[in-house]
Amino acid sequence: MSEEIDHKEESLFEAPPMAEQERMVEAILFATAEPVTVRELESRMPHGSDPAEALVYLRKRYNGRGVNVVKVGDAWAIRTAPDLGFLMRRETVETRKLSRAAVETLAIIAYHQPVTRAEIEEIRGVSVSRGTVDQLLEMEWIRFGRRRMTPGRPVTFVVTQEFLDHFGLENARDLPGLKELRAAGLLENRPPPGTMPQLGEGDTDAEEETQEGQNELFED
Amino acid sequence: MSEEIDHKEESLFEAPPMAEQERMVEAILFATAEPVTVRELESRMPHGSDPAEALVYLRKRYNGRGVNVVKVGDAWAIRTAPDLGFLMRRETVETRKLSRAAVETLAIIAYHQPVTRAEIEEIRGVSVSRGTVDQLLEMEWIRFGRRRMTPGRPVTFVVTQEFLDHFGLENARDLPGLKELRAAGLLENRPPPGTMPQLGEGDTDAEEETQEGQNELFED
Amino acid sequence: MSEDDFDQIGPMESVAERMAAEALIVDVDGFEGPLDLLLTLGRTQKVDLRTISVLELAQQYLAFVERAKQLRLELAADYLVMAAWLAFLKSRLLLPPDPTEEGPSGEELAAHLAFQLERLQSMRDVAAKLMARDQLGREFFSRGIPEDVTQVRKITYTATLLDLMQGYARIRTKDEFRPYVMDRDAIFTLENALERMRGLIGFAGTWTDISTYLPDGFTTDPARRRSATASTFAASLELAKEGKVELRQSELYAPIELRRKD
Repeated sequence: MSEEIDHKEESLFEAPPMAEQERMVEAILFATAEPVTVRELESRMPHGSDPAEALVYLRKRYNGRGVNVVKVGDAWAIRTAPDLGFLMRRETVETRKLSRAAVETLAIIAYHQPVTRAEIEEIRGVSVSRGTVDQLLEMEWIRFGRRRMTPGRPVTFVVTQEFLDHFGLENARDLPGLKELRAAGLLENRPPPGTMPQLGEGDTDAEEETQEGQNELFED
Repeated sequence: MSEEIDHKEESLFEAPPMAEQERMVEAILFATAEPVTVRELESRMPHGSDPAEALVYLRKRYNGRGVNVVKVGDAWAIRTAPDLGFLMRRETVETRKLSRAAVETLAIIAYHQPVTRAEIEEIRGVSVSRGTVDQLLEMEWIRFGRRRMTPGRPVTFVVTQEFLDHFGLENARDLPGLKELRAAGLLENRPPPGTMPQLGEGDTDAEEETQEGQNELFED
Repeated sequence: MSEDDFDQIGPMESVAERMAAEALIVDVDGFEGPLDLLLTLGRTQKVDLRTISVLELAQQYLAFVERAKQLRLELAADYLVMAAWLAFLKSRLLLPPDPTEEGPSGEELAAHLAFQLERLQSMRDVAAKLMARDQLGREFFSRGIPEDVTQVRKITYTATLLDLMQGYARIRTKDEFRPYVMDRDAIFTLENALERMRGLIGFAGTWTDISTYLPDGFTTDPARRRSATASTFAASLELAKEGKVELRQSELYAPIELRRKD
C-alpha cells in the first residue's frame, strides 16, 4: 500500500536517463540466474524508471553477442548464445532423463493447457502415474492451474516459467508446431461418440471450458 | 604438457575471427561459476584463439556498462558495476507504530522544548532509555538544542522541521493544550495501570475504583 | 508422421513383418496402453494416419490379442477392453446399419478412433521437437556466479498527531492523579451521588427509574451523563446494601428502578 503511494509521489521526480536505466537493467539481469519480471525491475530501479523501454535497447545491444537478452514469459533473463554451448561442456548439468511417459505428459500439458489428468489420460489412452506428474511438478516444469468448473472440480495442469526458460521459449504460443496442430484440429477436445471405452470419461462436459482456458493462455 | 603440443599443432589451423573469440570469452565468463584464467579460456576455446586479446576488446566493450569485466587475482569475471551495487539490495520497507515510550518522550519534547533528559524523566516519571532518544534522533524528529546553563550543562532536545512537517504543524506552539485535549475527548481519564496508588484511604480509593469501573462500563 | 516411417515396413506377408508382429507380442509390456499398441500396428498400414483403415486396424489388433492368448501372455485389462470394443466396432463397420439401433454409427466411432490415434501421434511428434530444442544447462546457460540480491528490511516508524497528543495527555493525566486532584468538570462522584440520593429517597415511595436521580446539568453531555449514571448506580447499590432502598430490573437492559424501603 505505502509503496504505491510512494511510487506516485516519487514519479514526480525525474527518472534517471534512459542510458542509465539500461545499465541498471543490465546489472540486475546479469546478477541473477532466474528471469526477472518487468514489475520487479521497476520495483528495484529508481522511481519513474521505464525498464520495458530500457529492455528494448538492451536486447538490441546484446543481439549477436556471446550472451543474449531473452524473454521468458513475462520475465527477462540473460542467457549464453545457444551456438556457443560447445564451450560450456564443463557447465553442463546432467539432467535426469525423462521417461517416455513423462515427456509425453509434459508435451500434452504444454499443448493442451490447462488440462486435467483425465484429459491427459484420454489423449494417451493410458492412466498417468502419480510419479510422472510428481516428477514434472518437482522439476517445476508444470504447476497446478485453476480448477475446472465441472463436476468434481478437477485440478488442471499448466506449464511454468521454468519450463519456458528451460526450452528457450518466449511464451507458450511459441511451442513448436502449435499453429499447425491447432489448424489440424488436433488440440480440440473432441468428445467421443457414444460408448468408446474411455479412461477420461465424465470430463467431456469440460470441453467448452478447455477451449476457453486454452484461448486465455495462448492468445494475447 | 600434451596441451602445449596440441596447441602448437592446432594453431596451424585458422583461429576463429577475433569478434567470435570475444563472444566466446563473454559466454564463458558469464556462465562459469568461478573467475576464469586466461589459460583456462585458452583450453576451452578453439585452438589458436587468443583469449588475452579478446579480453582486451571485451573489457573495453563493457567499459561504463552496467556490468564490467574485472580481474580477480589472475582470473577474469563479469561483475556488477560498483556504482550500481544499490540495485542488488532489495529493500522491504515496513512501517511500524512508534512505541509508547517513544511517543511519550516525543510529546514531552514537543510540549516542553527545549527540555533536558532529566526533565523528560521527571515528567514521564520513568527513566528514558538511550535507545528511545537515539531512535527519535535517527528519525530526525528531534535534535539537540542548546545546552542548559545549569550545573553539568546538560544538553536539551527540541523538535525539528521534519517533525513539524510530518505532523502538519507550523510551529510546536500550535500543539493543542491540555484543556483542548480534554475538550476534544483525547484525554484518558483513567490513569495507566500500575501508576495508581494501590493502597489509599478508603474514600479516595473507592472513588478511583469507580472511575475505573466507569470507563470499563461505558467504553465503546 | 512422415512417409519414410511407413516405407521401412514391407508388405504384410514379409518375414520382417511377421517378426515385427512377434516382437510386438513379446514387448507388450513396453507399450503405453492399447492406443499406443494401435498406433504401432497402424504403422504397418502404408498410409497416412488420416486415411487409416480402422477396420483393418481392428482386425490387426484382434489378431494380436488372439496370438497373445495362444502364447499364454497375460494382457492387462485395458487391452482386453479395447479388444472387445474393437470387435464391436468391426461388426458395426461390416454389417449394414440397423435403422432401429440408437447411438453413433460405426463410421463415427471409427473416425473418432482415427482422431485419437492422430492426436496421440501429434503429441509424440511435438514432444520430440520439444526435447530437441536448445535447453537451458545444455546448449545455453544462465549466470554462473549469480550475485545474490541481499534483502534489506528497512523499518520506518511512524506516529500520528493523535498518538502524540494522547501520549502527552496520558502523561499529564498521570501527573494529575499523583496529587489525587482530578478535573471534576465532567465527573459526578460517588459521594456526590450518595449525598444527592440520600436527600431524595425520602420521596421515592413508588418504583422510580434511577435515571431520574441524575442531577441537573449531567443529563445531556454524554461524558457527564456517563459519569453521573455510573455514580448514581453505585450509590443506589450502596443504599440498597445499607437497607434503605430496594432495587429491581424487569429484564436485561431494562431501566433499573428504586423504591424506598420502609
